[in-house]
Amino acid sequence: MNKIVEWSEIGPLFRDGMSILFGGFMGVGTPLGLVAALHESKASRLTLIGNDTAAPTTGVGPLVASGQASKVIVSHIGTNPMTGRKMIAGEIEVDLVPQGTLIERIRCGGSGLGGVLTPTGVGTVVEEGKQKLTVNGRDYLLELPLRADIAIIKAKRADRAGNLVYERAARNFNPIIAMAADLVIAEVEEVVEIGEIDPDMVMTPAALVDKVVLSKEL
Amino acid sequence: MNKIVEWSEIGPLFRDGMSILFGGFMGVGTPLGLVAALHESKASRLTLIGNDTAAPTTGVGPLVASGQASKVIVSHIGTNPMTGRKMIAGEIEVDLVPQGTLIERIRCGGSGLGGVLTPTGVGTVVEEGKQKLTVNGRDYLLELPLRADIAIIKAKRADRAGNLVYERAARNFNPIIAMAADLVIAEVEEVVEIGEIDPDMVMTPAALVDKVVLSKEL
Amino acid sequence: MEAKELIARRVAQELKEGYIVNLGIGLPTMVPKFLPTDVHITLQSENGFLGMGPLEGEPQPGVVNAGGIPCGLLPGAAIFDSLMSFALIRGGHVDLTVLGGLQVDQEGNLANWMVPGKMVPGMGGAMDLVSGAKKVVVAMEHCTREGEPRILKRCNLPLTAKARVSMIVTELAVFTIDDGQLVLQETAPGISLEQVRASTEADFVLAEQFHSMSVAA
Amino acid sequence: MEAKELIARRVAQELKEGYIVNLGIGLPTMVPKFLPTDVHITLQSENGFLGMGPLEGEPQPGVVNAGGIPCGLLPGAAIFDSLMSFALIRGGHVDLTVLGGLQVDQEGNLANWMVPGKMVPGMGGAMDLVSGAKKVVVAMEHCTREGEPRILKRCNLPLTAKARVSMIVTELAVFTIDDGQLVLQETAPGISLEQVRASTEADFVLAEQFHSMSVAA
Repeated sequence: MNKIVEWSEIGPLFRDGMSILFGGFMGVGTPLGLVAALHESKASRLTLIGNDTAAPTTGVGPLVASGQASKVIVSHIGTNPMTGRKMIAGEIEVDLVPQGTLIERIRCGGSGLGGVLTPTGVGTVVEEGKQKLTVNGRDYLLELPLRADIAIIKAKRADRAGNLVYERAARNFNPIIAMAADLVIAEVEEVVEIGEIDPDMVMTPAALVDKVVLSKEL
Repeated sequence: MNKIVEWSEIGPLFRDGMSILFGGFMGVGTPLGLVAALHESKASRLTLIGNDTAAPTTGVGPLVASGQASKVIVSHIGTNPMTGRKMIAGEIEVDLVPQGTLIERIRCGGSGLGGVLTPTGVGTVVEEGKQKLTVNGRDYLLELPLRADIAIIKAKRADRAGNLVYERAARNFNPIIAMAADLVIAEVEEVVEIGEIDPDMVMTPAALVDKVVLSKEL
Repeated sequence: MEAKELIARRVAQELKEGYIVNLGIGLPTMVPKFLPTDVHITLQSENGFLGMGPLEGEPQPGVVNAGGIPCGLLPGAAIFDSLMSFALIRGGHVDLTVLGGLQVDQEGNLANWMVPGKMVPGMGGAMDLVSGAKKVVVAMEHCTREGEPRILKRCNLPLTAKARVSMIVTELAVFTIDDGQLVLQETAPGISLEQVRASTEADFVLAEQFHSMSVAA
Repeated sequence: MEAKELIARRVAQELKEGYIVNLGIGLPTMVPKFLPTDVHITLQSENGFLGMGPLEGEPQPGVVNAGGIPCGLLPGAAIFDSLMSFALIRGGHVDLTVLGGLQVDQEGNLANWMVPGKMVPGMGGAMDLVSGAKKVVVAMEHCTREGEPRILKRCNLPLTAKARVSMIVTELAVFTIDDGQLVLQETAPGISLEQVRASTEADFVLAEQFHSMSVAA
């Protein structure tokens, strides 16, 4: 099975109102070609789920700037003043989630788990509206699963089957979001033949990846 | 920091009444040298936590046969008739846990999580004595963390700092148990210098590993 | 045709192009042999990999199936730890699992992991597989060696999972469980509806498209 | 000595051989510079690796710190995903974290992630770090730019975590929080107990071994 597709097949996958899980941390490990394709698709009322909104022109920043994102579920918006301004103006909904909780919630969504108990956020505003449980004398918050319609991933290398390898700290959220979306699209710098990636070195198994697209030179 | 130690340093680490997390699946990925060292140490009243009790002479089987294990927390004992016989004779306590739940509980123990909600076991004897929660209309069992005093790990390769690389399906429980014990000992087939393992290829970071010992030719 | 082969051949028809499949031990492992050549599936092994194939040549270190027996890795295989293995299984990333059964009942409950006082091997990964796979196919002989029905109104052995079985394939018949109702889809070649009724304790209805099982010899 | 350098030098004394350390942005990143040469620590970066070092030569693809700024990887470094990164943090595998603070109170509560109506950057990884690291050191200037105390009876800004701060290091003093009580351990060179009292709202007691901060020039 060959999962490599052309860029022309990507745009039509995006529709208004979709939720999108994105990889990356301050834009590093974010698939910029796929972000550009989302931008060009003009899909609106998007919910973006990932670590941060980077800066106005990096990471998913352009989708905040364009107004296509009506909601973001992230751990941090401080490096993108546009997100803050739009939030104050009521133009974007911002759901702030501690980073470790965010990645656990995404993992739950992709792993068939109904939730996870974390000590993070106990005694803070994060606990508002959440069930609190005490286990062995310590308080924990019950944090619930997160999934999305589409996950957009950046990897260094893919084989034609869709096995992925990441490079350095560009790995971050990518392998986890690959588990938690109905459609998983990976943008890669390099495509190799099936069998060229040692099975021990695969970081995201092909079974999780639906489509692979080769990065344009940017 | 050099974490490579001699076999003579291993035996004295084991004491009566300890809990031991072990890697391996049907003995594949179980550190047989460390099992032998446990056997020679004559440490008794051990609680062994891992996937299965393998067969009488493989995996942790020898510790069941010797009577050193007074309790096992595993997903499967069917391939080791000794475990079943001792269980029926009241000589060993057997706590059977679904495999996916077992690995999640160990992960919780090593990740600061207070528990996890799994659908596995709902409507079966596994739910006895457990809290059941309903999330989005589906029932889940709250499964609690597991930790141990010592984790014994088998890896293919270590650098002197303790970064580990596993080989093929011998990986299984090993990277997860490395997170959930107060003392982590890895038995490896090969030791390389610090810097020889590409950082992207490290499967268990040195920060989790306390001692590394080189497998004897068996 | 021998019962086991018949069952395996019929189960093979449920495997579609691109499926991720986990096969239990015993009879289920015979299934891939009967796949049409134009259907490509990926076998997941719960000890931690995707892309299991038959052993070719010498056993390779660490390349073993969930029974600890040497096997092969196909090109494009991927290895991972037990955490990922069960995240895949429980998270619905396995399209279909085929397992043996001791009993199945008309509500889709399955019992296949213990017989109190007799056999307590442990559930291994079976409970997770049955809870998590998108489609659960039970492949088993229709009756016990003593001739007692295995397809019951209500399982009396401890359950593996509740209401998760999608299909039952035996040497006599194929049933599905749809909306909590047991539906007879097919009878095996030469088997009458009456023979199935006589060997089945459960209540069932006939499928609209009820027909005879079609398996190549 | 400038306030920030004094603070960084004093915090450096808390880092012991073999420690796994996570440093917040700003002042905390100055700390490693002041480590004695016989103390080796490993820096964890929450975007997914252990073994962060200074940038040497050209930036390498993907080798960036949690602020997205190119950095170095030391020999023996290990890369992982965000799940592992926060499992390490929350699971107590980070021996010590150094963070800046807006306010700390005498119960060990920390507020450092938002000022309602003014600054809502998000908590990023701070809540997990403060909840999970074995030792939490807050490194901050003793008072706000307006001269208001930051060490309070009770934080009035939204908390980052409850009762998790182990130590506070400022340009005036070092406090510990022991059994829910704020304890003054040291005053900075040339700083009197009265000066500390005047700049601190919180109630505190003197340590038995109360002494003057010792930092090399």
